[in-house]
Amino acid sequence: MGCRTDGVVAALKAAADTVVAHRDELVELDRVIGDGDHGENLQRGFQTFVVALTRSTPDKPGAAVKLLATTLISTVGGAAGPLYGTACLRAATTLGDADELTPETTVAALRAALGGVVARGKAEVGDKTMVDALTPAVDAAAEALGSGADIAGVLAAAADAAEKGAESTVPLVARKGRASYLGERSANHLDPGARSTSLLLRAFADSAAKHRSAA
Amino acid sequence: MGCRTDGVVAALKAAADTVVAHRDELVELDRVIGDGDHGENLQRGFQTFVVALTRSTPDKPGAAVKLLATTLISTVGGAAGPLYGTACLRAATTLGDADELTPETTVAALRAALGGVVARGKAEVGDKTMVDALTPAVDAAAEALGSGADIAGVLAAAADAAEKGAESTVPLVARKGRASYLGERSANHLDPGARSTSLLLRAFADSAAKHRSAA
Amino acid sequence: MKKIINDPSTVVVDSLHGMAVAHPDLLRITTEPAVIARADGPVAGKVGVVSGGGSGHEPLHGGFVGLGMLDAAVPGAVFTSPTPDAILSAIQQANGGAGVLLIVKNYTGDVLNFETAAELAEAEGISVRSVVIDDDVAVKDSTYTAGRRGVGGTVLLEKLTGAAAQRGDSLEAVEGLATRVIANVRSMGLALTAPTVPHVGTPSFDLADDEIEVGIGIHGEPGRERLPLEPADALVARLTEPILTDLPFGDGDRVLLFTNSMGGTPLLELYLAHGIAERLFADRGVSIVRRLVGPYITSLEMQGISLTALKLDDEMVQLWDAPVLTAALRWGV
Amino acid sequence: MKKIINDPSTVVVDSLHGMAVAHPDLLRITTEPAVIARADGPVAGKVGVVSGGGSGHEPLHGGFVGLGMLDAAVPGAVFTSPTPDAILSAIQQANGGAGVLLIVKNYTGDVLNFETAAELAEAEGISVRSVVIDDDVAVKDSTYTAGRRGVGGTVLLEKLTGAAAQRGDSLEAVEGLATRVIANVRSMGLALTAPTVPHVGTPSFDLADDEIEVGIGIHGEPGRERLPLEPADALVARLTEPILTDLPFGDGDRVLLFTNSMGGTPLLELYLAHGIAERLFADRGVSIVRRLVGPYITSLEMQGISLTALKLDDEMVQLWDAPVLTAALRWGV
Ligand SMILES: Nc1ncnc2c1ncn2[C@@H]1O[C@H](COP(=O)(O)OP(=O)(O)O)[C@@H](O)[C@H]1O
Ligand SMILES: Nc1ncnc2c1ncn2[C@@H]1O[C@H](COP(=O)(O)OP(=O)(O)O)[C@@H](O)[C@H]1O
Ligand SMILES: [Mg+2]
Ligand SMILES: [Mg+2]
Ligand SMILES: [Mg+2]
Ligand SMILES: [Mg+2]
Repeated sequence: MGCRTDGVVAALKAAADTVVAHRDELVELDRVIGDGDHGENLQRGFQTFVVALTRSTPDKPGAAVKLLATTLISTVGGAAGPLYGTACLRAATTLGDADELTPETTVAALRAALGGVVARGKAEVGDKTMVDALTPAVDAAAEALGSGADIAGVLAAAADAAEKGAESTVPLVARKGRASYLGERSANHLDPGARSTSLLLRAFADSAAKHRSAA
Repeated sequence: MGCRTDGVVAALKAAADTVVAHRDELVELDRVIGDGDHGENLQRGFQTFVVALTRSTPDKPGAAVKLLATTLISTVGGAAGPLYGTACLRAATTLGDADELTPETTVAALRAALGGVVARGKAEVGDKTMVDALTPAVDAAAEALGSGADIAGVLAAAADAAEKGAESTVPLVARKGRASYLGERSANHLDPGARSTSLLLRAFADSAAKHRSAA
Repeated sequence: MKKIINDPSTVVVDSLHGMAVAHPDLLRITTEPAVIARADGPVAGKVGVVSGGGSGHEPLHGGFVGLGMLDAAVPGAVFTSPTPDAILSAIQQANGGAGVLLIVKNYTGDVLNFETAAELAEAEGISVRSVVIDDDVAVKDSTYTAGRRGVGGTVLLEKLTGAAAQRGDSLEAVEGLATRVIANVRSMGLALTAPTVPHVGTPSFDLADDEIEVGIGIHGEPGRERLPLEPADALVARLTEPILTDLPFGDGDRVLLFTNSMGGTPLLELYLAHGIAERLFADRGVSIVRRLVGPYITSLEMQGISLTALKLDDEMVQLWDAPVLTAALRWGV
Repeated sequence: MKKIINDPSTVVVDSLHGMAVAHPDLLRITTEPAVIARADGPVAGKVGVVSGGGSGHEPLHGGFVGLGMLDAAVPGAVFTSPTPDAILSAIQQANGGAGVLLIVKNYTGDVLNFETAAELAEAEGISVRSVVIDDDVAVKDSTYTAGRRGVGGTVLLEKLTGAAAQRGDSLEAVEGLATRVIANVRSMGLALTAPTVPHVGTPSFDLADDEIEVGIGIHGEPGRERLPLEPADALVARLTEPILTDLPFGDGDRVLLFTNSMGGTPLLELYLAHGIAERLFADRGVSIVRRLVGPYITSLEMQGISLTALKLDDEMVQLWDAPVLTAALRWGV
């Protein structure tokens, strides 16, 4: 059972709502070990995306994700802009112009997204970045797929793993990003990017679950 | 019964001690309705005077007062420097090179001092300045002289009147000096210059009284 | 009190030392008495221009010493007028034989100390003229009071008179120009925070997080009134209105608009305020033909701004554009 | 939060508007996308020099656009790297046909966004070279981390490369010079107070009245360590020591010393600190032959200072003295 463009757009809109709802939390996390703009930057990007959707209506899941990618790249700025932007761009490419999303292509898209973040940011697990949330998410998604999960199941597994992954950044000393300038002082703080990654995946999972029950 | 140079120098040194002791009080009064430097400026001037006394020993009362005048003019700055400096300069002139101070010359010196302040600052009683302390002080001194007071008596009368005069500045709206920039907001505050004038006269009076009992 | 200093009682001298090593080609600085003079001065045959006042307003006045502006500046203790002997020394170092103009900000202390110094200089045979600038419209003027303060207009006055002296104008001519500038310049400022005077150690006034002081001077005096913080549009209008109506400035006037930071207000906000001010002046038909934006007459670390408007005539425009080479202001050379 | 602004979300655009009206002859400013370019640019046949980054560091970078320095600057949101489309537009406006050098401060965001913009420009046939400046010795360097931040050295790099481009050097030559400058410049800063980012509304970090942050950057990041406030002599030594030993600077070296205010530190304190720094460098036999003192790379209203030292060669001295005409830096013209 697949997911057509409308479902994908709904999931991306749900992600936008989550970003706005958590804007202040992300700003505060970044204020402490960064420069306090992560929530502001993502909100600017996702709000522009929602506006863009009123102007053009993507006809394929890949096109919708690509629209998000280009919007994030041209409006977010900072580190997260290019990183999330590239992630979505790579995901969109793997989705191609297929009419619908499948559990398989969902996992492939997540893996491509991770590949994009690593390609641009060169971070490894343990560097205290969004990679610490996204990497376990991809593995968990693949595992869920292996045990026959549907899209909602795959994304739920990814979201659960991303949340644990984000939590795992708390004790870490940052080796990448702004927090790395603090050295030891970066420890005992949750990484804002890892947190936003887990929030986005949770929004996708919840939206897919709604979509399923609706179907 | 007169007062020779040593007595005058003792009185001026006593004044220096008073200024240092009340430096913070005068700074705080000036911080509220001025620029917070009155106590600092006077301390700089009187401390330099005490040092100057170790280098040159005035041989006449007038010379001692003149040394204070030139020291204040060249080290205090601000409004109080020229005002107190001119006051002392005029006082020194009236004392001329007499070997000792008398009740008569004391009153004449105080009147000359007031004349100097008014000549430079153009302030009238009620403008919320040192003139509000010095004017009644001169009148009271003259009255005491009329009723046969000695130097200590003359200065005690001046100090008492100066204290009342200073208190009278509290309700006033300043028309001269920095406090005038505050308009109505300058009311309900004691004028720092009026306060320092009453402190100086009190120091002179107490020193003269000691001198008398010693004599 | 948080400051990068060693000792409040030596802060001015210590700072002058740093200024001297920072500008060896430009300035000749003495500390006993404290005077900042042109390294190549006095310039023979040129009218000397001298100003001074309490320290804490940097770059005023020392930052304006150099070709086309001041020949010497006299820094007093923080917020305290300098003494006559220091002013006299500055006059002597500025005297190239054509006389010296003293630019005095209208504060009792400055007026009295410069007065005495002028007498002493005249006694030495140096011809001296003094002008007193009082451009702050926040203060109600009256012959019975100390009158208006000298604030932002001082910077423009020093530039224009300095340029006139540089091109060889006589002492009378430079004095005449100064009088014209003073008659045509108006300023007003507001503060978001209070400065802390080193020898005091506590803020000059206490403001709540949502309060501002409107009509402040440059010595940490509180303003004429305390108001709630407002958006920039409203704040700037509180300064432009009294300035526009005071002179008044009106339709067709050509104006130099000077948007000044009191020290702690960053350029991001200062440019924002300047943009609003230009719009508000344009709304009255005033055309801004010259601008100055930056921290040029400050009050230590105080956050706030002041606006200064000068109604220009052709000669003033020429003199404004004339070359100037100082630590804080330079163009044309 | 006390700021002279209308709305945190429009503060950069509002400020750019004010900057545009303040410097009509010097700058051409667009806001969609936000780019500050030379009014007379692009200069045909001249290598273009472009830099940019988050706003809040004024006058960096826009204040350095003009003859002999930058051809265009890209201001991002406050403390946020600009996006590739804005950077691309700046590259286009700076391209006079001889190629464009991108000066990138070493922050992940800046590096990634300039990287993308460079690819897009190359795709349009504009030859682009990028240099990344990372002069902050407070950050321990390592190939496994984001590395050192680009701070005060950026100002000197923009002046020197801008002068090289102005005299007609090729893109390769300007890039080579840039690499040499980056290899020879070191900086470190400290903060007495934290800045407040408009869209955050609260100070970036909380400091007690007797505490300072040593080894801070320009984005309100806390420093490497928190220490008690000390006299100026000790504070300045905390900056000179790591700088001197890192390159290292030593006997006989000719150095440009740049004493920078982080925004809220007044000139009185800044000159005082500069004097101490020159003494401490002289103690090591280093001779200071050029200086820059002022607020040139700031962090909003943050109080604090940074020191930057550049080991000079003859060509760098020449290029430093070369004419520059920008809003914030001008001499020789
Ligand atoms: N090299 C990198 N690789 C992966 N993620 C990174 C890298 N650098 C930073 N990040 C992520 O970006 C987040 C910060 O994003 P944001 O605050 O928007 O950008 P900036 O740090 O430029 O202000 C960090 O919390 C971290 O998760
Ligand atoms: N025109 C004046 N006539 C007489 N006294 C004056 C005048 N102006 C100021 N004063 C006195 O000087 C005092 C302030 O002295 P001070 O703080 O040392 O100088 P400044 O005001 O320049 O900082 C005031 O409190 C007032 O008593
Ligand atoms: Mg951030
Ligand atoms: Mg005072
Ligand atoms: Mg004073
Ligand atoms: Mg950022």
